[in-house]
Amino acid sequence: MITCRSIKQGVGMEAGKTSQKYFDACSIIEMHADDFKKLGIWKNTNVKVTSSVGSVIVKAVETRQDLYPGLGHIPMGPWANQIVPAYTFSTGEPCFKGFPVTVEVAMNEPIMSAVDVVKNACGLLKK
Amino acid sequence: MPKVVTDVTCPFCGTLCDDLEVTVSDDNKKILSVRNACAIGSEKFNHTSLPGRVTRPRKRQPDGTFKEITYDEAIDWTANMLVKSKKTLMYGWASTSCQAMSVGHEIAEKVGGVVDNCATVCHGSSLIAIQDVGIPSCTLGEVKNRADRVIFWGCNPAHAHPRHMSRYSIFPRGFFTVKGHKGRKIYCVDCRHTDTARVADEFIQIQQGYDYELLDAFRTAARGEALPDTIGGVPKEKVYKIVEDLKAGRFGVIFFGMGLTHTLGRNHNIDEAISFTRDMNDFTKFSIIAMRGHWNVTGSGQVLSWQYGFPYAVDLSRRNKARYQTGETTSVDLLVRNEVEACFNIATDPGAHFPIDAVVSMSKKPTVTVDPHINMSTEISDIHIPVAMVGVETGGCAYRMDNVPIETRKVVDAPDGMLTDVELLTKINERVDQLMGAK
Amino acid sequence: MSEYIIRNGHVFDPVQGIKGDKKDIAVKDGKIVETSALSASAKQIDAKGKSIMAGAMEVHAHVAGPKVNLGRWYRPEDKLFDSHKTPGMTRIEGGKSIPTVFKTGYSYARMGYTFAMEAAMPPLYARHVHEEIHDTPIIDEAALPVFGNNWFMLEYLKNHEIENNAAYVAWTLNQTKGYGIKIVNPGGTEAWAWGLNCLTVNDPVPYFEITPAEIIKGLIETNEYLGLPHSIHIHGNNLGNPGNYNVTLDTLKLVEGYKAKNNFGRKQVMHATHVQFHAYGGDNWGNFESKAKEIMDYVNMEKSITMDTGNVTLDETTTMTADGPFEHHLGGLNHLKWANVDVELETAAGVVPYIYSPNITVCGIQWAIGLELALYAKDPMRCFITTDHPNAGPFTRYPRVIKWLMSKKARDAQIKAFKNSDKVVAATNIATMDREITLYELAAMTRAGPAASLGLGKDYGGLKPGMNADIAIYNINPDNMPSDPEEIEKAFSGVAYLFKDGKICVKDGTVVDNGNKRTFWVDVKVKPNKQVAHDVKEKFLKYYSVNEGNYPVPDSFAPHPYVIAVDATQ
Amino acid sequence: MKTVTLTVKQAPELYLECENITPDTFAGKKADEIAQLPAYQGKEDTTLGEYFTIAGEAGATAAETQIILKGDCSKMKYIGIKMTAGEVIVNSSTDMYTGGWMKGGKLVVKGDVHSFCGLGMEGGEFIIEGNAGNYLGASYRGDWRGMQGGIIRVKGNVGSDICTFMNGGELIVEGNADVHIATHAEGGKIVIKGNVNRRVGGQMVKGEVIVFGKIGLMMPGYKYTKDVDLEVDGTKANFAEYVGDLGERHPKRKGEPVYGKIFLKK
Repeated sequence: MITCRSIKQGVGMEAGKTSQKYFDACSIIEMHADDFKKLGIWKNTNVKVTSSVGSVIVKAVETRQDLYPGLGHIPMGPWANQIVPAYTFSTGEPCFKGFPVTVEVAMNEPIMSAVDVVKNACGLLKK
Repeated sequence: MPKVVTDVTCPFCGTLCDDLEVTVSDDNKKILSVRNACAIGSEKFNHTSLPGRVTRPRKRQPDGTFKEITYDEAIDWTANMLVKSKKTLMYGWASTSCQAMSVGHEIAEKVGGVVDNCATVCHGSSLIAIQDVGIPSCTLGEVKNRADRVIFWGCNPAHAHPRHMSRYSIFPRGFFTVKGHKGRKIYCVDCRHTDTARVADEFIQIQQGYDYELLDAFRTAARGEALPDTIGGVPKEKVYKIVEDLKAGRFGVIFFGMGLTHTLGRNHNIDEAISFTRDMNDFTKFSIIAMRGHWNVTGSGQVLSWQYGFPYAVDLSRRNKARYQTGETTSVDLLVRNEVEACFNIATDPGAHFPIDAVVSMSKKPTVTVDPHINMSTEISDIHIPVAMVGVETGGCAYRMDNVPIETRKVVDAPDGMLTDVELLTKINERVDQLMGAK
Repeated sequence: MSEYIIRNGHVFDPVQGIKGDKKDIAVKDGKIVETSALSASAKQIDAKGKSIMAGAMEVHAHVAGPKVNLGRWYRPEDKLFDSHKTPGMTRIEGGKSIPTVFKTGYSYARMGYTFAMEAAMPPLYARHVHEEIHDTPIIDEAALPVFGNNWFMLEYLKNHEIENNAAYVAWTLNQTKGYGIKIVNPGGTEAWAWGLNCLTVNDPVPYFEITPAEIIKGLIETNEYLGLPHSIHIHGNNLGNPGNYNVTLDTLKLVEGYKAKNNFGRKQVMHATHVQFHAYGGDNWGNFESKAKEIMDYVNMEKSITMDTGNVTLDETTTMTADGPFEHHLGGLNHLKWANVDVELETAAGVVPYIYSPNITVCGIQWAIGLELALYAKDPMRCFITTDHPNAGPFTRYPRVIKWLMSKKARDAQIKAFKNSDKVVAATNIATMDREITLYELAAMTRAGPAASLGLGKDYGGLKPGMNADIAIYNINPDNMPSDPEEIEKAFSGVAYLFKDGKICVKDGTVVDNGNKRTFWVDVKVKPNKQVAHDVKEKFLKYYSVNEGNYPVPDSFAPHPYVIAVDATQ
Repeated sequence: MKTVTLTVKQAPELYLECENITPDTFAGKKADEIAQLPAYQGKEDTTLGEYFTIAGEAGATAAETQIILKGDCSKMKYIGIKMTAGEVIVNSSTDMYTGGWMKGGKLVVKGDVHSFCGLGMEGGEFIIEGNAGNYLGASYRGDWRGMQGGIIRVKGNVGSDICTFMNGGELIVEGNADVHIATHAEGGKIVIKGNVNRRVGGQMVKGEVIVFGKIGLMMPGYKYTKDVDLEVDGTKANFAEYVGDLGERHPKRKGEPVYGKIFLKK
């Protein structure tokens, strides 16, 4: 799994972290076509991505910036950071890129908004 | 009668384009149009006039909602938090002016803060590497005027630094590069076939997490030594061929980004890239430049360095000495180890960009966030203090990714009664003095 | 503003030729005045058994700007266990070889310095230099923009267009708030942009087809055409290599036939800096030897040259210079971290840590050469003491350099301490030199001399009524000079008093006031020049990476300027 | 030899900076004087007495002083820093910089140590009975002078970046190691009895790394030369010798380049 900048994420960020633009740009995971087949996932449906530190619901999409099979990409942002391990190898830099995750179908689970996803993790979300 | 402000510096990324032209309404309140900026830059300027902007401080209530308070109340709460806390993380600084940072450091020195900036989760590893092996570098104009070999390694300017390629690195014609793009050979090393890779003459798809090995292979090849058949998925023949191409150039440059700073090895990847660059100077002229992210993260490093001697993660908590150790005084480590008692965020959004464990730790401590807009951090803070946007509603000095300082400009007035970073920090500083004097 | 009368001190002032006689010094409104001008309310300062000199002036140091700061942050180990704060109003200070801005200001002041010249400002980075100067407490500062490899200059001087070059220099001084013309490895640094160098004054610069000699002569003519307060300030070609003294002599001889033209009382047309690095004999590190005598014989004879020494202090330090190729070369020698920055159209800079070890013969010889230069100097008004901070050692070691210059006993002790003292002695003359610099000569080498060379002799570097009240009082008694050289070092490490603009900023070695620091720069008026205006516009449109409109240093960066106006329209 | 015993009375809210817990600082002091020695927690200046009950007294010199720490010291930094002689025994885990810039004497930690321990060590003996974190025996940021001498022995596993810029001395690890071993080393010897993840001897100029277990992936800059028999820490065995890092500069001795060496047990 890797998490990177994208121009949409940049535009979305400047449009406002609460904006639809930001949501659409960052609450996704990009995967290789083969992985869609292998995992039995339909394009543009929700999936649950789980790492050693947690899991997050995002929408699985295909990308023109091809990845090789087995590599996934969630644009940097609150969704990606739900699953980024905080371990820094004593450098200050967390594991934003290159950590193992599992991806599973979660069609009916909703994607939380940027604010909620963070508040929820911090136990600040009023249910 | 609308007026046009020229030579405007774009406060988004480290490219710090300074040729923007912004048209503003004659009352200096609204931005009507922006010329020359990239999609992200224009959005930043247009954002000022978006509806629903918060213009006064807000305090979180027990029920989780936010209530508007006065600047004075917010300043008093913040100053008390800073004075009380044994050790406070003062994080951010990457999207404000050097003048504001100076005031912030003065406060940190009094209250025992740890001053850290976005490099800590961005190019911190690059700074560590430079501290280990130095760096042969140059300004972006040198690239434009001389470079005939350009390598993008683990960076994607097409998305993160949209005008970089047209202003400096690929397309422009310079003094000794009259052919522009035709005269340059472009290489892209990445694990994804990015949009930057699409404009490259040569794309090297590397297996994620093998940059250190591949760079070591480049150095080994440059010394004419033997290599294993493939390195990180790249055949050795390709490595030898590229190294010969590079040696044949007159002026080469490597641009690298978070593809190196975030992956396994972090500083070691950059260390090896710099060492390769140094080696290449035995054959031709070679430079390497970090693609800095936030528009003034470099400036924060510069000010911290001339005042304390360290570029980020500066621990002033003892108040009689400055210390620095990435992995100890860096924000994520401090938060995850619960080594600070309070957090003061300014001009950046750790809530969105820190790993969740660190964000949770922050949400459990007294936290103040200073930011023009609502973001993930403001929502988990006790206090959100909105301020004028630096580079749009107020000016101040900023440093480009190649450390060239450029003055940002004020193009429109901030909403009535809003403070700038400098004004706010100065008031907090005064309040801190009163409280400490009282002690 | 308060008045002071400093009584019973021994005054050393080359400006008035006072050689240690007891004399009262009166201070009023930031100026030195006749004692008669004081009111009864004047505060008394007893300087009995102490020496009084004008505030010292640093003529060449790297204390502010991009490469200095790179040196700071890429050497965290330089601050390891060396960051501290003295109780009181001062800020945290840190850094052994490259002090932070706070330590820089305080340390100079504690040693009795009131002015420092930043020796190399890349015009494109001028805003950075001024931001640091702004944050450096107490001392006045100025900065010299580098011109020796600048594309405009190379093109104008290639066709010997002095008037155009002068208009460009004037424009740049104004844009960068600069003080004068600095030249570093003329032509060689532009060549370095292609990985090459110019090792003699006759090596042509790639593409531009001009030689270092033509660059230097052209810039002398430019400087005197404008009549700037300071002369050209040059770091010549082939620095730091065995046998380079011939290149140095070739460089110095370029002044022949030129006369200083200015309204500032400046006599020289060239200031040669850190000459220690340029006075090397032999042709390899094995037969490396001192050529200080050969250099000084010429300097002593040629009145239109001033120079500074660049004394090696035998410390671990950080070398930094706009001489890019040299730093690349040095990094190859000691394999320590090499940093380099090439600056578009203008210059370059390199940084490499370096350890001047008393156990290494070459370092011992370099140490001797620096001292020999000062000891051979016949005219202390033309030979100044520097360490080319931090290149030959940190400026904080001035007290130690002064000790070595004032005491043969101290020199002999150091020679004995060298691992290979016999080799050092064999390759130098230091062991045979008995001269001990007097306090009066010292005042010339660190005050009056630098002030005159910088064109500031009218207001600075002396204690004459009417001059600026920058005054250093040292705990050293000429009637009873200490037999232990360490006492000399101690006396110059912390002043009894430092007055800056008539205000006490340091007392008993402790900083008590941040003074009112000023930024000196030179504002030259020239005839309007269409050609240069056009060239500037064109180069910014085509080749620079910033807009012309974002190039100048805003006034807010130098809130307390001391502007020296020069009218070159006639 | 005299003994001072420090027993933790209260755990620090944050982390306690204990640079004064060394035989050198204790030497010649009685319990009450030791209790007055400063300790730090952020901007709060406190004393060792606040956090420890102190019994016994120190010897006249460091060499004659033994310090025993009881209770949980896992939030204590800088224990035994810069010690030149004497003995320190910690009965629990410790935090960062334990044994940093150590010059002599003996330091024993019965639990784990965090990162940056034995940083720039010049001499003495440092025994860790649990696991060690990252940057063990490495150099301080930016410094090219890592471990210079002395010996570190770790019974458990070690983290990443151990012995970066090592110039001398010896590290023996009974367990496994993570990535980046002996990076930029110009001397010294590292023995790892377990397995190593990856990146052994990257950019190594000189020095030896001996691995008993497996190396996840050998750096491309290393080449196999020959098999050799060695006796390592009491074990005789046959090892495959690799030299490198061939991508790095190397000094010459008698015209022959000197390489870093990796010995991998067969």
